[in-house]
Amino acid sequence: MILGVLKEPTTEKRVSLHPEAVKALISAGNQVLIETGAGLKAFLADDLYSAVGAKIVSRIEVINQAEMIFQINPLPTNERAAAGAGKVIIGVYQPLVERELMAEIASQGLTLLSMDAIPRITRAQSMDVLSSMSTVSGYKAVLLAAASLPRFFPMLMTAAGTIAPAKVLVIGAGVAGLQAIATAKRLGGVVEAFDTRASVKEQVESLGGKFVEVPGAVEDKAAGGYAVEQSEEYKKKQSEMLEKSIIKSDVVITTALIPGRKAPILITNEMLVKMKPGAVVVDLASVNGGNCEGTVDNETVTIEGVTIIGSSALPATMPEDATKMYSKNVHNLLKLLLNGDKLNLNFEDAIIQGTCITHGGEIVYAPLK
Amino acid sequence: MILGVLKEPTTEKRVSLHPEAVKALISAGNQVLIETGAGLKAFLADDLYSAVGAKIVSRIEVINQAEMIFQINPLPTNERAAAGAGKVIIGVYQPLVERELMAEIASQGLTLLSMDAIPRITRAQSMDVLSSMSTVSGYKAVLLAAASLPRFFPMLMTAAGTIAPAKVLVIGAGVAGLQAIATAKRLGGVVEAFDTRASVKEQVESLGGKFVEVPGAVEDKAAGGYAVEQSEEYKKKQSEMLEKSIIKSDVVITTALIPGRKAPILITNEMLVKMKPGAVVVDLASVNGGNCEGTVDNETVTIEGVTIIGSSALPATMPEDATKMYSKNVHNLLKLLLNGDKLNLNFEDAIIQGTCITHGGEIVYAPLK
Amino acid sequence: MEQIIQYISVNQQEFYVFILAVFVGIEVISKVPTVLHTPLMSGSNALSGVVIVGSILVLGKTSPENYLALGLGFLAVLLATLNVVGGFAVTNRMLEMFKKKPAKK
Amino acid sequence: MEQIIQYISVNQQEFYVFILAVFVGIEVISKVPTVLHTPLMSGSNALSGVVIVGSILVLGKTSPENYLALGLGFLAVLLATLNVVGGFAVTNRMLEMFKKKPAKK
Amino acid sequence: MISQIIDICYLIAVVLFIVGIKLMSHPDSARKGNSIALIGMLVAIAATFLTPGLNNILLILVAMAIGTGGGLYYAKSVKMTAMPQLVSFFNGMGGAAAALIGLVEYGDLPVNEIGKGAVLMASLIIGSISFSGSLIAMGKLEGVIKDIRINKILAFVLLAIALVMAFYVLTSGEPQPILVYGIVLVSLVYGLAFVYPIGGADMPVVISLLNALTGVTAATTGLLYNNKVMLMGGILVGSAGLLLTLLMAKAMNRSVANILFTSFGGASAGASGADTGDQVAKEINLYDSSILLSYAKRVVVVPGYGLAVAQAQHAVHDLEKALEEKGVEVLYGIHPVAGRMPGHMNVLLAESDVSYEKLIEMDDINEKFPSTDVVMVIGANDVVNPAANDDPSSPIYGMPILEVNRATNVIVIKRGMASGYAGIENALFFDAKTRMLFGDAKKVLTGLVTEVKNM
Amino acid sequence: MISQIIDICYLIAVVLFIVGIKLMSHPDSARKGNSIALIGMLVAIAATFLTPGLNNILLILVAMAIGTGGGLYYAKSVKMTAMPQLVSFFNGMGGAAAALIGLVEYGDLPVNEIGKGAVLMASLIIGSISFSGSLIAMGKLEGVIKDIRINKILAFVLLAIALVMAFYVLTSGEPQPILVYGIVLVSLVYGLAFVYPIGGADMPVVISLLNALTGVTAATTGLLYNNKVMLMGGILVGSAGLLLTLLMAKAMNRSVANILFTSFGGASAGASGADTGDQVAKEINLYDSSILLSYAKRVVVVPGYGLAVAQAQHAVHDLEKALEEKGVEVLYGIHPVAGRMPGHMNVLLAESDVSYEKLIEMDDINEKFPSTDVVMVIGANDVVNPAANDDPSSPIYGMPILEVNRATNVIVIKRGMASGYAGIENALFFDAKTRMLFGDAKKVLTGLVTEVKNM
Ligand SMILES: NC(=O)c1ccc[n+]([C@@H]2O[C@H](COP(=O)([O-])OP(=O)(O)OC[C@H]3O[C@@H](n4cnc5c(N)ncnc54)[C@H](OP(=O)(O)O)[C@@H]3O)[C@@H](O)[C@H]2O)c1
Ligand SMILES: NC(=O)c1ccc[n+]([C@@H]2O[C@H](COP(=O)([O-])OP(=O)(O)OC[C@H]3O[C@@H](n4cnc5c(N)ncnc54)[C@H](OP(=O)(O)O)[C@@H]3O)[C@@H](O)[C@H]2O)c1
Ligand SMILES: NC(=O)c1ccc[n+]([C@@H]2O[C@H](COP(=O)([O-])OP(=O)(O)OC[C@H]3O[C@@H](n4cnc5c(N)ncnc54)[C@H](O)[C@@H]3O)[C@@H](O)[C@H]2O)c1
Ligand SMILES: NC(=O)c1ccc[n+]([C@@H]2O[C@H](COP(=O)([O-])OP(=O)(O)OC[C@H]3O[C@@H](n4cnc5c(N)ncnc54)[C@H](O)[C@@H]3O)[C@@H](O)[C@H]2O)c1
Repeated sequence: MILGVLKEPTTEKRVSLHPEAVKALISAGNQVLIETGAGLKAFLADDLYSAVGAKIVSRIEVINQAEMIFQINPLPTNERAAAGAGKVIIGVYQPLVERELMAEIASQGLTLLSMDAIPRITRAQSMDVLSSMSTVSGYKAVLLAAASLPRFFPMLMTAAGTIAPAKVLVIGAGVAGLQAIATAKRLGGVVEAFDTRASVKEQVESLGGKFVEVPGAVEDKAAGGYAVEQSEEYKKKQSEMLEKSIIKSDVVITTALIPGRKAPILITNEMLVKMKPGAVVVDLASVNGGNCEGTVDNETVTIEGVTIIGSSALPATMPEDATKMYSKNVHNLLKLLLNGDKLNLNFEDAIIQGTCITHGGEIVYAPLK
Repeated sequence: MILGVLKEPTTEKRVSLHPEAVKALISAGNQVLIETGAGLKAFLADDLYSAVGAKIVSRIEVINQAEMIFQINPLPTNERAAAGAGKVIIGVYQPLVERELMAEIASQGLTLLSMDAIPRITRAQSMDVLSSMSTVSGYKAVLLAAASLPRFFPMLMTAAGTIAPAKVLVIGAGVAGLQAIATAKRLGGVVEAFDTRASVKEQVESLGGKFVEVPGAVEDKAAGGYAVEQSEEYKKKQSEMLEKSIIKSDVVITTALIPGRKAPILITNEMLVKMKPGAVVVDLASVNGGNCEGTVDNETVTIEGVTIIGSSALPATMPEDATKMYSKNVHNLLKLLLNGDKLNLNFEDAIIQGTCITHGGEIVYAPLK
Repeated sequence: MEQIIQYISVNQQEFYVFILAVFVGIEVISKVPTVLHTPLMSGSNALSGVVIVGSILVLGKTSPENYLALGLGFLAVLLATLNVVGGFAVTNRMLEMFKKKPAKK
Repeated sequence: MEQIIQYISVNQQEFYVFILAVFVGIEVISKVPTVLHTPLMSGSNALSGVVIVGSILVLGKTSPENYLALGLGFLAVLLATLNVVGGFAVTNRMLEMFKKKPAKK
Repeated sequence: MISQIIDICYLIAVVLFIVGIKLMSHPDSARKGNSIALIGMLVAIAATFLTPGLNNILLILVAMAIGTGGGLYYAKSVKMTAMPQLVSFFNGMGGAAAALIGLVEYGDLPVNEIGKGAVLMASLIIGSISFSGSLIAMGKLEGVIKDIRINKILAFVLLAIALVMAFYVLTSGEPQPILVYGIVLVSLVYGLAFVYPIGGADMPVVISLLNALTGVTAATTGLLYNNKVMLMGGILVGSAGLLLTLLMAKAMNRSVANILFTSFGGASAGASGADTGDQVAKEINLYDSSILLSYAKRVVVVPGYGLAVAQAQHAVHDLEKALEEKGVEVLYGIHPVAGRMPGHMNVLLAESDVSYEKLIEMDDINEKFPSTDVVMVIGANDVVNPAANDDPSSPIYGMPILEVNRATNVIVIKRGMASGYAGIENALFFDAKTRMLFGDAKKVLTGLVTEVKNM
Repeated sequence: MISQIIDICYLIAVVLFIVGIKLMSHPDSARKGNSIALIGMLVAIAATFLTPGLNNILLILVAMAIGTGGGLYYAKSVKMTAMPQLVSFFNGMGGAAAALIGLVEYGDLPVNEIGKGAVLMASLIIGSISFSGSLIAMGKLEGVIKDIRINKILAFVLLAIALVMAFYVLTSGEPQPILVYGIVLVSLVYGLAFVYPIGGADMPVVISLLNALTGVTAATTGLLYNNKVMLMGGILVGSAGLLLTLLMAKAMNRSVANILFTSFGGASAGASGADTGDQVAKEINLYDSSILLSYAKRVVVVPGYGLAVAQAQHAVHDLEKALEEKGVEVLYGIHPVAGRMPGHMNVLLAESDVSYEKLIEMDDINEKFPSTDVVMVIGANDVVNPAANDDPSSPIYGMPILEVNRATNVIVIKRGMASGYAGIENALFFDAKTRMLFGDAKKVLTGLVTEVKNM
């Protein structure tokens, strides 16, 4: 099989495959083409790839020759066309949001495997890019907040007075939220967290955080660990409870997402005004509209002295480790997908079934059918 | 006494006095004038000051009316002139570096108290702005490094592979260096530190860091805890030892200063080239030329994939707490300087002696005489 | 009642001995660490084999014609010896692990 | 030698009592914490006032004419009482600091 | 003269017994204590041989030779793990000897000696109970004998019958040799009925109690012969044994009454959640665990989500340090998805300052398990569940796991038999190598630290 | 019948004595133990009054009334600090009583009763020694009597004379009333000569020894009257007292022989290294520290640079938790410049997860010290140095400090008497309230945790 790795668009710093994975794939009998400079921004020079046996070629060559094309960000239409029907493309495509794009890709006859669609079953954990990238985001969100905060995180009792510890509120204790809690605790902050899923209370506490409880949330076991839309009454109660926590916090990190929907607004502008001047909000849900009313995706705005960092692309800011993890995820998927050097699209397998969006000119992804 | 607080130049975000200190000073019988918007960038609105009894006035009014003028950054010549002879000005003036400026100020008949000249004796610890601001810098340096690093600080063993912990090297384990060690440890880094003063070995270890030993350093007890210039031979040995640590580090934080001299170059360009791509150097000594050959003060440059952050103004990036601490230091000095609401320049007192640079038209600071 | 008092008074020496022996028995092991529970149980089991003295006495005074008594006595000595010897030996083995005191770093 | 053996054998009961009592006396305080050294000393001092029994007996059997013996006996009772009463009272005072047992959470 | 020497020897023997037991209650001197007690015993036996008019000396010596040979043989050849059984067996022999002495003596006892008679009856009854009870206890420990529910009242009826018979024998005024055998028989049966229903896990306590009983029979036999060494030795063993029984029960967090009078101690132990279906998970207590750990060469800790829930990260580091003090190598085997977020275990263990070098990745640690003496699984479940390898129908099938059962021993610390994140049962808990140490991880670990330090 | 009841009462009294002493050896039960022993004593006295043919009952009661009044008066009115003196005084009274009994009894004793005679002589001699020795010990503790060097050989000569006289009295075959008084006299002088040269600091050990001697006289008196309660009580007090003497000497790191036979023990006590110049820092051991801590209401920990050097942050948190388990409130008093960098203590304590709420700023904690039972200064020095307040010539003069000596007790944990960062001496270490607990902070704290948990 010929595998081709493309260089990402300018804003992206990660790359799909790390030389380590490339090495393993080549020794399994595959051929790997790397676009010139593909890994540069992740501090992976071309010679690192050629050293493990990959061929460094131009973008056009990759698109033309590779049977399986890797680019994290979606391929533009023209390049997909250039690649031609029958090819396999692997990246992060948000199939539930980009429904039209999916139809288009299907019509182009491409086989698309979207890494963010990997089902969250135990066996697939090692391929789960949502988890691995959320880990990066959660960690980095706290660092950004700490770097932007006009204050210390830890408590300090010094000759120049006593500095109280920063109060950190994490809303949404999924993978990113938990990592944020852990990181904020590490830095010495006093951490509270909130989530609609009551089952995460224990998890929050297992990291030394305090859980803000809002009774009456709806939880759906069938949602596979994801959150579901809540009742209006609950939302009101939640809003009241949260406001109290928000206005006394120095840092708020929001990660509340409901798959396939707009992110719930949890911090209204009214609350923002009541926050301490100098406080920082990091909104990791910004790509889906954000949990904070004022959030602008991938921008930092200041409203009434409160800094709001809308950042859906944090993994790109830690390209080295983010690449390592993404590449590991992809590589683990490939172990399932490739039989030695042959493609083996076994639709019996729940992981392939869940991850493959288009195939043979059709949309095969169940939630879109 | 009429005390006047000026708004700092644009790059500075701190302000000399916090409302808390203002309140105490007013109740001691003084009058306090605050320049409009002086504390705004430290998130201290004017009404916080007027609430404790200060008068919010224009800059000109402060300069004309106040008998004691506070501005952290040096006052420009014209404003000093406007203030007029006999006034007291308090700020951070680097008297040992800015020798000409000192002569000028003396000739203007101003009494200058430079906060950075406060002698480092036990009793003066609560006024020691070098310590308090170094605390901020050391902490923030690590945050900046972590935010700029394309990697994680902590070790993570995840389904997407194991991430090794970042290796951090702190050069110069003074106040800032120790704080950097503590913060890097907190974040999960593996920390090594180096200093020419062997006595800090125990201190480094008391924070969980590893001390890189280079035998043969000269130490001068008389220097009051400060470092002294080292022999050429020692410098060579040090350079060799350090290089080993530097090239395996992900983050290097340098704080090596020798008072009144250019900072020693400890990371040469040759070493930089050998460092890992993606590594980050934060040079806290940049104001004195930096410990790294490539450092540009207050700029971030990238040399061969290594990011070098020259940052001598980190306290300004945490204006809220930095202001609190600076203000506390100043306030503690004022307790010594003011007898109720009267100025009491007691040159018998070692602290006043050490801090007062010019008085009565002359330079009174011993090291400059 | 009177009889009991009488009895106690007459045998007061025995009572003192009994009470003191019970105290000694209890005090002596009152601080035993839990790891020694089993070895100590084993050791005191060995000591309860002191009935061997009785066994010897009973067999020693049996006339060589009383075969039943001889047999029972023989068995008594044999079993009591088993208790004593086995008891001490097994205790010793249990305690062996306390011998190889691992070197402290 | 023979005499000694004889003596021990005859008084064996007493020897058992003596040995056991010594064991009990030693065992019972073998784990006393240092803070209790002084109170315990004081307490056992009070107990040594048990000679009061002897004092009572000696005064109780003295004939009312033997003035010297009466005087000495009287003194003996008085001093022994002092020992007993004072001993217990002072021990109690010493131990007062252990009274306020803090509530376990 | 000779009898006086015997008296003195007995006195010395008693002192040696006391000193021996005393020394035996401290680890450092325990071996010495055992030797001193042995010397005391030898003195007592030697003195007994001096008894004037002792017959059948050859027979005695033969019996002793056989007993010695057998005792040494069993003691040397038994496996370490089977020692408690052997102790129980030896104890039963002591009881039997006392009962036999009683039987023989009964023939010689004048019927009107009611006092001595009562003492003799006590020897008979208690000795018999000790004998049969000990043998059952041994069988239970061996696993040969299963728990049987026996009505407690029935058992007491047996005891009552024995007592009534004894009373009749004493007061009938005539020799009742047959009834005496009857008493022995009923007592033997009572011994069975007494021990049968008690769970195997509680056997050590029962053995200790039976041991105290044997001590009592030694004392009663001593009374019979007015023999000081048996009397005193018996009282010592009786009182020490009784206290030991209480201490042992306390160490197991049970009361003696609870152990003895709750039928199916095994079942009630099971009520703590240790059995599921027909499989029974084997429990271990803190002390045995701490011995296992302290005398291991390498211990691997496998932490899981439960460690985080219990916030036991500091406790586990303390244990690590305590074990390293004893020269044990301690490593941590970190599963990539242990906990509830990526790197969860790292965050925890970094907090308590566990060195990074000790954290070993899954693949590396799996290779080290065969040379590991003890794996301590702390609050982990799914990540050590062999179903991931074996059972294609399992939701976790295909996930790589930490193959802890390749090590010599596995101790699993968790609060009960609850399942983990995946909600499935874990066959590891029923593995022959596995012992469950139930309780909150922090509490258990804190307890282990104390125990290990006391070793 | 009556005499049998007396016997039983005596038996009960002895058991109560044993139980009483036993309970007295644990802090929680000590008061109860004292009460039980008292009950035992009352039982014994009451029983004695039942003795048939007891004369002079009124006289006895009067003597007892006076003794009771006096005893209670002294016991209640004595200052806490003077208690050891009073104990010594009471002990002397007991000895005197025994000697007096001996004197009276001598008149009634047939000259040929050598056995009883010997016992009586023992009562006389030991009682007299105990009496005079106790009074001297009391005087020494009061500081009324100064150390005097007395030739040890002279003292032994006195003892030898007393023994020779006693031997003569016993064997002369005639009553020797005058010689008997002579014996008493010589014994009294020996008592003086024995205690005089021992240093005041060692007096508690001496008193304990004298107390054991009084116990022995009680036993000999018991032999005289064949009275079990005196005999047994005496043996108990004698053996327990002897062991206690050894333990007390050990707690002072001295041997008894060293105390008794080295003239001027007071001088040699200073050699333990804790003194600087003329000032002597008082040491405390783990055990006493843990009791002080466990029975406190509020403990304030004052950490310093030494805590960081020892990396004892986890250990101190463990101690905090162990004390809170016991209901003790634990706070941390943080000095702004403790350690070597701003916030050093915060970094440390955050690492071991000490709650932020427990960290109290200097000014606030200074206000709390007067209501604090124990301050535990761990590896801090300059920040608690009163020179900062008192001594204008000190380099640290003017620095605000933690005024720990406003608390009731201060325990300072450090490795030795080394100075801190400022390189100056610290008068706090010699304060009357301060006790030094020497050792590496981590080791000491770990030890304290174990001790506190064992309480
Ligand atoms: N790491 C990740 O990124 C991630 C994310 C989501 C899900 N997961 C899943 O989480 C699971 C992780 O496996 P795991 O083995 O770490 O945990 P686990 O399978 O959830 O098992 C944890 C065990 O700890 C015990 N426990 C809980 N509290 C305890 C306490 N206080 N003291 C002692 N024991 C306690 C529980 O048993 P008792 O109740 O009987 O005590 C439970 O069986 C995997 O299934 C993984 O797929 C992982
Ligand atoms: N906080 C800051 O920003 C800063 C910066 C620079 C200087 N300083 C100065 O540092 C000092 C801080 O005062 P401090 O009271 O914290 O410390 P300190 O005065 O330096 O005293 C520390 C004490 O800890 C003991 N120690 C050291 N290692 C130990 C161990 N392993 N176990 C037990 N004890 C140990 C030492 O006595 P032994 O050797 O006898 O054990 C020493 O006396 C002040 O003088 C302050 O001015 C502070
Ligand atoms: N079994 C597995 O292998 C596996 C793998 C990865 C993740 N997971 C689990 O899946 C779950 C979801 O993880 P995720 O991080 O991708 O979730 P996510 O990014 O979809 O959502 C983040 C969090 O926001 C919360 N949220 C949604 N609406 C909210 C609201 N209105 N207010 C507050 N909080 C709100 C969600 O409950 C969730 O915890 C996690 O519990 C994770 O542990 C399981
Ligand atoms: N006694 C007091 O009250 C007091 C108050 C504040 C600071 N201090 C002490 O003063 C000392 C200096 O503190 P600072 O942070 O202001 O110092 P600094 O900023 O002047 O220097 C920073 C560090 O760089 C080191 N250094 C200099 N040249 C070096 C070289 N070539 N290589 C490596 N390291 C080099 C110095 O030794 C120093 O530790 C510290 O030890 C501090 O604890 C004491």
